Amino acid sequence: MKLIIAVIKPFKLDEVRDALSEVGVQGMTVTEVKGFGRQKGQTEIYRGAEYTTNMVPKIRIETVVPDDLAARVVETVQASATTGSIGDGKIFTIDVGEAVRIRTGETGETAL
Amino acid sequence: MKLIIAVIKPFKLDEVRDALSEVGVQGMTVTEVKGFGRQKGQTEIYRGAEYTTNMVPKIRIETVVPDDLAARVVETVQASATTGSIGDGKIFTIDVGEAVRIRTGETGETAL
Amino acid sequence: MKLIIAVIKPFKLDEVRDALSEVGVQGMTVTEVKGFGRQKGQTEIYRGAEYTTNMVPKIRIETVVPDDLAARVVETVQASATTGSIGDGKIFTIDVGEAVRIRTGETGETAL
Amino acid sequence: MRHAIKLAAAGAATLLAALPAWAANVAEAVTEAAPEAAAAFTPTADMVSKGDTAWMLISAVLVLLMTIPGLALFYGGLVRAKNMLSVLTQVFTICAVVALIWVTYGYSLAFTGGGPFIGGLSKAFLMGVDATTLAATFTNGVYLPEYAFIAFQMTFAMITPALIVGAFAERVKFSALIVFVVAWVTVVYFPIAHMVWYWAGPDFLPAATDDAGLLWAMGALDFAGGTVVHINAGLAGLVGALIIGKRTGYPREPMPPHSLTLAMVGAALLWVGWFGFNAGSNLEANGIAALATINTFVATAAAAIGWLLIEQIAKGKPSLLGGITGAVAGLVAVTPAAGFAAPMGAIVLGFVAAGVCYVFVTAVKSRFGYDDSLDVFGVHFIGGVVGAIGTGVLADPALGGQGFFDYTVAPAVVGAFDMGGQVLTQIKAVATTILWSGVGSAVLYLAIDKTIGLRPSVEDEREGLDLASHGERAYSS
Amino acid sequence: MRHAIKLAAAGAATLLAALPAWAANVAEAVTEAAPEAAAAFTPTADMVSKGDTAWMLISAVLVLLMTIPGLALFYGGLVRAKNMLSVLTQVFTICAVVALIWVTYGYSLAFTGGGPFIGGLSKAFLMGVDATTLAATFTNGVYLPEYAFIAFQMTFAMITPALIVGAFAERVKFSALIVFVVAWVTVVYFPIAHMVWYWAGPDFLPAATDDAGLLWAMGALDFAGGTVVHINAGLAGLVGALIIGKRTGYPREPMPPHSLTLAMVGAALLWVGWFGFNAGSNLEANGIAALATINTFVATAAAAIGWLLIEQIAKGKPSLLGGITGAVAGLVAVTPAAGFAAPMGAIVLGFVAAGVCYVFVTAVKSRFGYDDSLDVFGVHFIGGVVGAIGTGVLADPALGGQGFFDYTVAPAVVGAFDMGGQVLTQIKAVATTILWSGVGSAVLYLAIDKTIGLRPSVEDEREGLDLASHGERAYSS
Amino acid sequence: MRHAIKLAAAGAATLLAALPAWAANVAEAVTEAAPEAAAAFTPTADMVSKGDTAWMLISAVLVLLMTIPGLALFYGGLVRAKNMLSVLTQVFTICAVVALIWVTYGYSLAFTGGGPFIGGLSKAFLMGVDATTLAATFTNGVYLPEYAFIAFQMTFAMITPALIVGAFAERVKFSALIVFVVAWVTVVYFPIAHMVWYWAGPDFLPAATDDAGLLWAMGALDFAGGTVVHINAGLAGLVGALIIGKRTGYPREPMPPHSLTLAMVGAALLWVGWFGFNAGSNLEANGIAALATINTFVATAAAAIGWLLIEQIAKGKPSLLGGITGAVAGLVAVTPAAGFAAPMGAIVLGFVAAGVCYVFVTAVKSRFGYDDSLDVFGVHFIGGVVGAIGTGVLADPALGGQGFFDYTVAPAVVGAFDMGGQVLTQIKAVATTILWSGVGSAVLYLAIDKTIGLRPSVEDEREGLDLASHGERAYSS
Ligand SMILES: Nc1ncnc2c1ncn2[C@@H]1O[C@H](COP(=O)(O)OP(=O)(O)O)[C@@H](O)[C@H]1O
Ligand SMILES: Nc1ncnc2c1ncn2[C@@H]1O[C@H](COP(=O)(O)OP(=O)(O)O)[C@@H](O)[C@H]1O
Ligand SMILES: Nc1ncnc2c1ncn2[C@@H]1O[C@H](COP(=O)(O)OP(=O)(O)O)[C@@H](O)[C@H]1O
Repeated sequence: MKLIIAVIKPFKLDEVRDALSEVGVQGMTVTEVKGFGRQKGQTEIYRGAEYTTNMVPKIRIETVVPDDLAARVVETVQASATTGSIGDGKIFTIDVGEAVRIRTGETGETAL
Repeated sequence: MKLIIAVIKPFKLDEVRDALSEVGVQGMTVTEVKGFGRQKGQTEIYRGAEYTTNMVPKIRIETVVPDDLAARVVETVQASATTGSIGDGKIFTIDVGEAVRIRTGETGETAL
Repeated sequence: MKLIIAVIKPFKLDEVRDALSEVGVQGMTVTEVKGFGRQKGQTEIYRGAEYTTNMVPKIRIETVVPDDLAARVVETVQASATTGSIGDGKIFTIDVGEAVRIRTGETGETAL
Repeated sequence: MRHAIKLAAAGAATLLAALPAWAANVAEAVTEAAPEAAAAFTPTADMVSKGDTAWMLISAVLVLLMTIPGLALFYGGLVRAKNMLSVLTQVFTICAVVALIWVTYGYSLAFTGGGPFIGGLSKAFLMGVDATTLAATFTNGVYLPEYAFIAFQMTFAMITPALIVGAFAERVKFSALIVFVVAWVTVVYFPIAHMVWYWAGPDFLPAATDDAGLLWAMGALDFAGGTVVHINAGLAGLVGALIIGKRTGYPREPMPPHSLTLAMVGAALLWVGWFGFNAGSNLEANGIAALATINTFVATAAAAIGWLLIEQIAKGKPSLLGGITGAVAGLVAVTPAAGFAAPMGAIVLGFVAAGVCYVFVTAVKSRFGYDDSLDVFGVHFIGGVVGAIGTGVLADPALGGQGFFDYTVAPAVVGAFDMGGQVLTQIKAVATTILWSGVGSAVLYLAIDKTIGLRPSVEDEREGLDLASHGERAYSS
Repeated sequence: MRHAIKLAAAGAATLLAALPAWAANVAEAVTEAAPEAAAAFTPTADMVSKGDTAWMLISAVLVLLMTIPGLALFYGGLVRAKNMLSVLTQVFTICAVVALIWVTYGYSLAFTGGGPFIGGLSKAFLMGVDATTLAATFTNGVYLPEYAFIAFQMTFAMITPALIVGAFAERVKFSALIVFVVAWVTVVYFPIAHMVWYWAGPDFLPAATDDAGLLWAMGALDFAGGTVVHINAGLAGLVGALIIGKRTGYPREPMPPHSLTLAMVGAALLWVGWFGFNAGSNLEANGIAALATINTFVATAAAAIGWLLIEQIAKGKPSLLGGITGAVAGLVAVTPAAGFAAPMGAIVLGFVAAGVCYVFVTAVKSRFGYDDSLDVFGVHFIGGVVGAIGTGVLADPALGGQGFFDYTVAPAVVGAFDMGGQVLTQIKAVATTILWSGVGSAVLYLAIDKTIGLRPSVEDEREGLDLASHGERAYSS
Repeated sequence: MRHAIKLAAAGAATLLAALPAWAANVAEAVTEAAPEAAAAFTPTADMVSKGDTAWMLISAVLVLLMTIPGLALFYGGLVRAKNMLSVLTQVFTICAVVALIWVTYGYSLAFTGGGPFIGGLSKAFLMGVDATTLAATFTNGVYLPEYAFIAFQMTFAMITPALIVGAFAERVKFSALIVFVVAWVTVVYFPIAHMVWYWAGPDFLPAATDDAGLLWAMGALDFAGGTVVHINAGLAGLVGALIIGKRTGYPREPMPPHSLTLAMVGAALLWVGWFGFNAGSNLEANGIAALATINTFVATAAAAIGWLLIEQIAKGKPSLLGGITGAVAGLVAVTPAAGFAAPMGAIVLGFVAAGVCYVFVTAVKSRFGYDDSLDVFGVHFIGGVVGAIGTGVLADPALGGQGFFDYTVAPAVVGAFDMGGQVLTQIKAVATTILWSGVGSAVLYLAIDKTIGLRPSVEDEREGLDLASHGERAYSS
């Protein structure tokens, strides 16, 4: 199994989720994060105090999928999350040793 | 060392944490996340605009543990987080290459 | 490529980010989390109801870097995040199989 | 040529013309009990002061502010985020429902004659009331537009049941609650309001000395509603909390306030609005209203400081929640005493209320293990009892208090104050309220629980009532 | 020895000395139209009641409270967090800009004579107004300090354009909006206010029977601004929403309110402040002000309950947003009727408004697909029309209403009410407002869109207007 | 039969009976300084207007609203979330503590005769004050219930020290702060209030022309507290910020406001409540109160717009924080001028205040590097100085101002205005305030720092004062 971590633009979340559902992903976990990268954040000014945080709000999706679905998932995220402008985000793939469904105790790919 | 990621129901957090402490887990990091899976979210209606987000609030626990503790930890989470109803969550296990305690610079299992 | 996960004290974020930029890290993703470890949280009392949550606000940084930069990054985080007092946090290193830049579809280290 | 106008002018012109106006909540007395006496006194439009009218209208507005957003935020800030909207919706809906009931039959039941326990239906649907009818004040020859009196008293009927919901916040079914409130104001609130506050008025009482509610006639002093509002609601809250049972997870799971910020805003607005509640209860903008204002400042301040000092001593950390809880306890305690006590007496009352309520909220509650979610019993009931009995002491002119008036003669004269007797009377009034409210509330809760059911499912409770009962989430991004 | 003082005393002493005071918004009539008649009547300082003055000042304050923070929070809570500050800044800035315009030329255009459509500039920069000049009320021989009247009416001019922004929230350029508002109050609001509210006053009209605005002269009844404020703003909102276009992503992407808590606080403050708006519009603290107060309680309550009941029936979950939306619809509907309808009539009006607005907000909007972000059209326009027409029915004395006054004689007398005719007059007033506001607003939007541009870039909209337009973030940690 | 009553009636009946009432803050003059003159004038109950009383009570309530939740939210919204409760607790506790001190000895020190710098203790514990005693206004023969005057002035004493805490927010020890406030109101606030506001009253001054505070006698004009409140608190803030030192991490770490939403709500409530502050300071509900109301609208609006325009020009993005900061600067500046300036003058004052404060807040602060966390000095002190001096100009009748009254004769007459001389007098008053407040505050801070210590540990500061000092968290889920 693979853990796919994708960092995307927040307004793309619905689109990506729908696309993933279509290719057979059954679950994912989503976190609100802040991203630092090539895309720069807006400058904020409060009574003359200027902050350029360089932090941009992003959505982090993590989904564990069977090995054979991994490539498909990465492609799908890439296709559905892209706008072509800077800050579209990244996708990382990591090996997962074991998965368990808490409710049933099932393990492995059937747990996903 | 193994990184155990568990996604659980929010109200189970205290129980799981206490159970993990008992089996010898010394630290963990907790994130508020939203989960998408078999469990469906409530439908929200705002002046006729209906949203079924399919996103359910969950708690994501990550804890890095020595290899020999990993199985025990997974079991403990599974046992303490289960309610038997849909949406109880998942546990994933991932290999960790190295761990460092920032304060002291200690590495490996002593850093945990 | 390696995924470096660092859990640090919140007020150290700017320092760590600047230090990482200097050693060549081009991107990272930051999450507000709560940590449980040796450092104990403050006791909160609300009209006599006492809660010791043991949860301390922390910042979780994740950054994927080329293999040859990994050690340098870990060192840099350790050096810049330390205050010497309990609760300074941890750094974990995990192998990453693949990385994709969503905007361009680039993969591997050029995607970072 | 014909000109349409804002009919605002209609009443005003009529008033100017000094047409025969109707006596308001004394109509009963006039037309039924003692028609020949009525001939002897007819209130006229020139007995109305625009200063008083302005004061009563703004006081009504202040009591609304106190309820929404005040009370709603005070309670809402103290629950978990997932139940925020349920609390707000409950308070808001109670306001609206009771406003409708009030003009339909509530005002009539509370403020017409009929008997010592309850009034009649002669003013149901505000029959016979219009922009020229008048309501008596506490001064001979001083009247208010009856609509102003109705509006002011309406706000009291609105806030009282809203106070109750804090006791079983986070675990009640919305529809069952609303049914309960409709029944409760009818069976519990209107009678008690009638018992404590109804009387013929200073110009009519001499001719009809038994035309008054039970507790009023007994001589109980309750300036702004210690019994009617706070003891009443506080007890109904406790009874509800006991019958509904504890919140799932209580007291094991932590249930910290989701926003002490909002709770503080709510408490501040309670304080702000309470001036309408207490000083407005004087019905005139005069020196006694100013006294009630001062007392509402200093008793509250004393209770807040008292609570903070106790916390400083007991645990070294004075807390915001402690300060605002103390303030509310002080406000509750000074309510019956507002126009009777001298400022220094009010300060003492505030300190005492803080101390006693602190014990109930922190020690007694955990000792007995009931889940009074937001301490409605510990603050409103207990603070109310402290205030009601304290009023019997502090009203004594020997302590700088205002004493009481003998209205059996017109113009009224100052009565001879007997502190021991007055305290006894206060205790009797408290006991009567406890009995009526306790029994009445319990019967209603049980009836509704057996039929509709008071409690949502555990799943709904876990999920949070916002989504489960209202299909909404308080906060999104 | 010379003593400086708080010059507060200046006016007061002058008043005491009963120096010849100037008639306020009737000055035109006095000095131009009929100088000889003026000789016949000169308002004097002793025609001013301190009770009325206190009431009008506090009413002005209440209307400000209604706008900021009231309306700002009601709207702000309903947008996404990234656009929160943009809404707050818009409402706040509109208040400030219009306050300046009002004293510069707005008051003069609205409240001096000149013609049926618009007044003149004789009081531009408040020329000729000082602390001793007086403004007429609706009662013969009763006057207000003109500054009090100016301040009160100023708050109406401030809130009306602020209501509009809800219709195209989350997608308008800040600078363009402010330019629009400046133009809109000048070209649309001041004329309509003049048409509906300007008249010579009860003591002067008999001598100058055509010295009144178009709709006032027509006999249209609008107690507190159903046409001037709500129909006017509601339509301008819709026109703006159509011209600016839908929000990016609407209706595909979810756009839930970022804080229903704050929206509820805003709605509660709207209700609280609306008493200044409605009962203050009576200009005197008397029985009719008290009637308007009662009506503002019960119509609102009825509409809130109405909406909740519809939701209970339609989807099983009565919602907080539903309750507060209903309340606002009730407030809007009762605005023109506040001092005319009897309380039972106001309740009926509230229920009707809830039903009609519910249909527009939930069904009509999605049917036609326009993006009226916060339902300004569905609530303010529709509720305003229901109220304006309903006023023609409910003012009928046969239904307990207040009827209308014939001011062509002094003192004014009650006129003969003709319900059919009155309803027709009301419809004409609504039609006139729709025409003027619709055309005027459309022209202004288009002109500004072609020049400055009304809409920010899609990137700015995605980013959120807070950061893009104001360089700030509403919430940090 | 004996009837107990709400003793509200007690005072009222007494008033009706026109018993000899006591002159309130002129009692000294009457009973000590000039007993024979007193015989010549005795204020009676019929000199009290219920309209004025209503206005003063609601004004007191408005100033409380301005403080809590107004000021508390304005400040609280601007700090980081971890220090939110600390700010709220500070403001709330200061309110409560000062209320108690005020009735204990503060009112007596400020508002009894005794000398040019401070009053006496004859009214400590409000001795001799009851519901029938009266306080003078600025008009001959017009009086208020003394309790109303005490309540109103109490709110000024409450808000002034609360303003200070913004200067060193996020880095002060709670207990030390409260000790400081107790000492500061005693040593700094009461004397300055006495110097600026105490005088024998218009009916008594002719017989005791030196019975007034230092600055009042000098002829300084300060309508609602520019010197007493804003210059005073602003300077005490700066001194505190300097002595306590910068926040850990300042200015390196970003410290953005945790909720501009709440800061805006706070600013709006400050504006709303400021009408009680400014127009209430007139002590009567008349044309001058209405003038103060208008000025409080337009000066604020002008300053808000001024600040937004500067930002638009300087950085292209007008901000909400800029707008509300400007509004507060305008409110501060118009405070001393509220009843003196004409509306057009108030607008100019608002624009000037915005410009000057902008420079101090953005440029001067960073140039000199002091950490005035929430710009108490930059807005309240600087705005206060602009207003105090501007009042000397704008009060000139030649500019439409109200001039001043000569109270050495009764009834008072208008004095001859000398702008140059008045400006000089204003500068002297400002200088006196600066000296007294600067020295007094510095001594108190240093004394407390050396003993209790003013600053929490760096760990507590990092952790946030909410948890460290109060054991609470503002927000949970
Ligand atoms: N090396 C990295 N490790 C982890 N997250 C990263 C890394 N680089 C970028 N990110 C995340 O991806 C987001 C987008 O990256 P950015 O460099 O701004 O644009 P792009 O992906 O279009 O080149 C960042 O905001 C950050 O959250
Ligand atoms: N493949 C997955 N990858 C990551 N997280 C998942 C995955 N599947 C489920 N989850 C997480 O687990 C939670 C529970 O899963 P769900 O399918 O609803 O119920 P159950 O685990 O009982 O079958 C989800 O809300 C989501 O957060
Ligand atoms: N085994 C672990 N797995 C994941 N996170 C951990 C682990 N141990 C500690 N942490 C994180 O590191 C933080 C600091 O750890 P703690 O034990 O308090 O102090 P220290 O690192 O100085 O020994 C914790 O709050 C938690 O977020």
